[in-house]
Amino acid sequence: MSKKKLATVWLGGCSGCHMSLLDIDERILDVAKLADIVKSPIVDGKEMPEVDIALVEGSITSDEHYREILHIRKKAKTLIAFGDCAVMTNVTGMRNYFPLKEVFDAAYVNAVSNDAEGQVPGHPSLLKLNDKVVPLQEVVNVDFVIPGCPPNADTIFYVLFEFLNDRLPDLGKAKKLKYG
Amino acid sequence: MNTIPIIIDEKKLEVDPGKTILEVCRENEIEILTMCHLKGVLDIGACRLCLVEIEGINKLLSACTTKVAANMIIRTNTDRIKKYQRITTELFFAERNHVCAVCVANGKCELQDLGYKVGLDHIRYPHLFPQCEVDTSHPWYVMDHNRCIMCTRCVRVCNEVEGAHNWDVMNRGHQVRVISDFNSPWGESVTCTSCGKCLHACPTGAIWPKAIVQGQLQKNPGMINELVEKRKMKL
Amino acid sequence: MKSETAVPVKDMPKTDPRMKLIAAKLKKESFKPDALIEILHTAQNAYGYLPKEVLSYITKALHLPPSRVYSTVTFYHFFSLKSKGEHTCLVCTGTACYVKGAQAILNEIERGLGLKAGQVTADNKLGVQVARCIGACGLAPAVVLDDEVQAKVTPEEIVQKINAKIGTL
Amino acid sequence: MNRQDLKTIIYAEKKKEETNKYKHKICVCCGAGCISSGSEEVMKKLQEEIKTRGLENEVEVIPTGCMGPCNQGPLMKFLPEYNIYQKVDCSNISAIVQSQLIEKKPIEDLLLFADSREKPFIDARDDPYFKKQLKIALKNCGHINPERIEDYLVHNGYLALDKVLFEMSPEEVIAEVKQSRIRGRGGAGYPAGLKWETVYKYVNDQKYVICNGDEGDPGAFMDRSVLEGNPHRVLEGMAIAGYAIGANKGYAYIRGEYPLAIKRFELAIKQAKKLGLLGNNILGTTFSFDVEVRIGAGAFVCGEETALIASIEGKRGTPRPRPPFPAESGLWGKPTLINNVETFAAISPIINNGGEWYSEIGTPKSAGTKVFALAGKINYAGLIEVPMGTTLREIVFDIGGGIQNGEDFKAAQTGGPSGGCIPAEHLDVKMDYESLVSLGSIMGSGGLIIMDKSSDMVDVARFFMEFCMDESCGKCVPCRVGTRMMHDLLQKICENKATQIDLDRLEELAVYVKETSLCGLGGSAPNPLLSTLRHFRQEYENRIVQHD
Repeated sequence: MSKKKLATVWLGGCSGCHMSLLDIDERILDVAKLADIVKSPIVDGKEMPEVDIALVEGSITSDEHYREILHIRKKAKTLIAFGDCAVMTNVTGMRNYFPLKEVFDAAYVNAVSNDAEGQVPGHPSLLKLNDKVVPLQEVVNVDFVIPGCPPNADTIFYVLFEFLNDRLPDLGKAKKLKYG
Repeated sequence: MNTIPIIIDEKKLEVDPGKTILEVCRENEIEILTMCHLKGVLDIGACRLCLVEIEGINKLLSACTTKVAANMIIRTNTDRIKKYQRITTELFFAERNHVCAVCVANGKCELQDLGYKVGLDHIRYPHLFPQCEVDTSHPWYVMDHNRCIMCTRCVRVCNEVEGAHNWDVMNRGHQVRVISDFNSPWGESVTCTSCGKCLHACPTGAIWPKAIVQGQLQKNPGMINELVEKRKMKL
Repeated sequence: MKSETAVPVKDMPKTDPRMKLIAAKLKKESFKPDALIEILHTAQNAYGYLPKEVLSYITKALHLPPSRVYSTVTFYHFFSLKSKGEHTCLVCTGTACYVKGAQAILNEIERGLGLKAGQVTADNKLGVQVARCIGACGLAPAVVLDDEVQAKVTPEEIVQKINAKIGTL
Repeated sequence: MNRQDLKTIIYAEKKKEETNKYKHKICVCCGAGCISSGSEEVMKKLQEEIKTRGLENEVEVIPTGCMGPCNQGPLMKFLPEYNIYQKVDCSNISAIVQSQLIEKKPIEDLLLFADSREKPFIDARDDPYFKKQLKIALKNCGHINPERIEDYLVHNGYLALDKVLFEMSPEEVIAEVKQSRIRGRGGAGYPAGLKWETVYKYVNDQKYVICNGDEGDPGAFMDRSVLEGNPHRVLEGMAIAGYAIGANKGYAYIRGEYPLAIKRFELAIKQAKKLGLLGNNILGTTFSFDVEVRIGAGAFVCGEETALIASIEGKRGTPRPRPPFPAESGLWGKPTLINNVETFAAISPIINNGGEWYSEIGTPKSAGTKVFALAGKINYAGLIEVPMGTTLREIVFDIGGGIQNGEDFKAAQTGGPSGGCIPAEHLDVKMDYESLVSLGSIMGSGGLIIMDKSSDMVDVARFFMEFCMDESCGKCVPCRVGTRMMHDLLQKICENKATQIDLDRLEELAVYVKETSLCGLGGSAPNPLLSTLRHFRQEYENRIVQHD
């Protein structure tokens, strides 16, 4: 069996899911036997090559994320929404209860740490925030989801290991469902 | 008392008439999922999780409000019921802003447990993201409407057990909210006795005591029924 | 959320004839709690809406919990907690009116007055509301302007009539 | 008043009618529709005209309830000639009076349907609009002054009540109603006789009769017209029901949107009480029955019987799970009979003419007649009553005069927000309970909205879903959240932004909400969606976009 290609991506999230991924500790060696991690915040790969599995952390919050997730979808055979933010927007989505302008003002104008000149940054090279944060499945088809904030290292390993062995994991049956 | 024969999930049972299907199932360790049911207060059949199939009746009936009758053949775990339970759970999550990661009830939440039980890994419907208030005006307690699932257990406990009727429901449809008095801040209520029963009745992290942080909530919904039973015994 | 402190019953303006109407109705219904909706109808008709003071008066008179009264008031469309305006314009959006273009009428009114259904103009002259069916389907599309049914109206006509109302009065 | 007094009054009134000094009777329609078109003005002007011409001893002018073709109003009917004038306004009254009463010939150009038929019918009864109809519930609407109990008495009013009180036992009344096979006209079509019997069988010292006049369906105004046109008929039906089931108290729950109906019904109660036809010891018997009006406050869900009961009790109108049914535990926990206005209106003819007579009208499974409120893109909108089993085609084309501006018929919407749309290929469907259900619609209370090609069926479904979403009481999850979700998805389809996945989810949700909702509102909320999906799926699919 040839080695599979694995990517992990960090979109609108806190990177906690990636921290949890690192928590699989020495079991990363078991993963490494079956797959090469070709792109990830934790490895030095710039381009997104064709991969078998992509773990995507975080939700879609900006135009850049939107383009990225469409690209990932094209490149990945199996796209896994990784963590609560990717699955149901979670903390990232908490700005959805307010109009975007209020959110900006709260952060850049009215925050106590801002002085009188505080203003909303508007440089064209910055990414543009979407009005609403959405989970991955509202933009692309998602093949599997791992909820949790963050998901347990055990759960992550279980899912990866099953996929790398061409089996479909079942979180409900494995009693590994967890939100928050 | 004479018992009557019924069949639940192919299991033959002899039960007391006058009991609800839910009571019978709980006594016989047949799992029925519920959210709005709370032992000790009246059942209203609102969450629709406890729906069961009864042979000869083409409608699904709520186990908490339907009494057993002789020779009833009841099914609690068909594929159809399981599918509907999942959709109901999804709708609960999508309706308000349930962010488990920052919730005091994380790990001790009946809604989370429900999600695990029905095997819910994601919500297929778009979240509604309503703007909800967090009422912190009460000196000891907080009411967070973001986490409220409108089970109205607090309303019923306050009305039926405490007798204060501080809580009720305003508006209708998807705009319903639990309110205190004339929709005024909880801290200014003239009816609330600050007894704290609603905290224990609440299945989620919507009502909680101040000065605790994520995951520290201790709830004891069973105490409501204990209280009711003790009163009956005039203890 | 603002605090709404209730005015004690004894401080209610006794001379207000509208309060007398409510008091008479309360008496007629022998202060029975189940007459709540009937009494709210009387109050709504007398005031055009349900002011906070009136609500707390009724609440006390019927010995009901405040939240119970508030929940009932907000459940029914007939009752309003805010003034509906001196004049009212009620656009029927029942099925027959919908089929015959009620939405265009409503859009035109909303655009012309710069408000949305359910709101009142800044000077409180006119309130615009929608009804789910006024039962005058044979006359669709219908608009009720100050209790007068305007049958088979066009957007232009109704805007004209509204202008005549707010302008001349 | 005792039995003899009633007979005496009826006899005297009939005698008066026979030996009437008046040669002519002019009925001016004062139904809500015609009033909105200005019939009260017309009435006033007409009376003045009669006076100036010195005809007041020859001509009697009376206001009546709805005559039917509401969009042709104001309507004015000359008896005994049966000439009906349409769209009467103050300017042509003088000419009509001159021609009709002095020259003794009608002005054909002003007669009913003169502007749309090649030649109007002089005697309106010959017009297919009336010929195809059979009026039982609406019998006296448009003939009598609803504000005078004597007018009703002349037309054998309260004779049915007299008959049951003196000649029939409650069991016999119930048997008669059962034999008539009349089904509840509120929508679900539950056999009325069976309902009466169930309530009758529960032993309790206090029972109630409730008349459901909370006609919340947009596009329906049958109950309104019956209450406005012949309130005594409903009152009599309620009293008979009270006698049959053993209740001494009735409530009529009438929509707040119908002030005229409320006014006339309250007046009717007052008049009946004065004559001893209501109140204690009716007609000198031991039977007492009192009726009180409760005014609805604008909530569609209150048409659901358990919600209506909660509303009468002065609470939020939220339904509760059934069983127990109101027949066992209803108003204040007592056995309660709830029927629709139209059902009660049909009771006295059933008693007078016998259940067998009624059961022979209509179809084997749906007996009797049904009142429909015809509206939308139809030429003659208004109120009609036809035997059950009349085809939709007959209603739309023979009675309704076809589609406006000669357009093609696209769909008919029955049953309001709980019903569905019937497409053109099913124009020959018989209008009865079962046939409509088999097409994914329901009879409902009788709203019948006709649509032409200008109606976009996806938007129609969205319109009704918005209605149900707003009117959901918010108690149970499927209806509270499910209707909102379905509405949002329909909105997305309307905006051409939805994908096939959205459509699949929408269908799944629809079935879910239908099967799991607590009450009938939620249970039927997906009907417009499901029926348009069934008959007009292409319109949905045309709007689906591909996922990129």
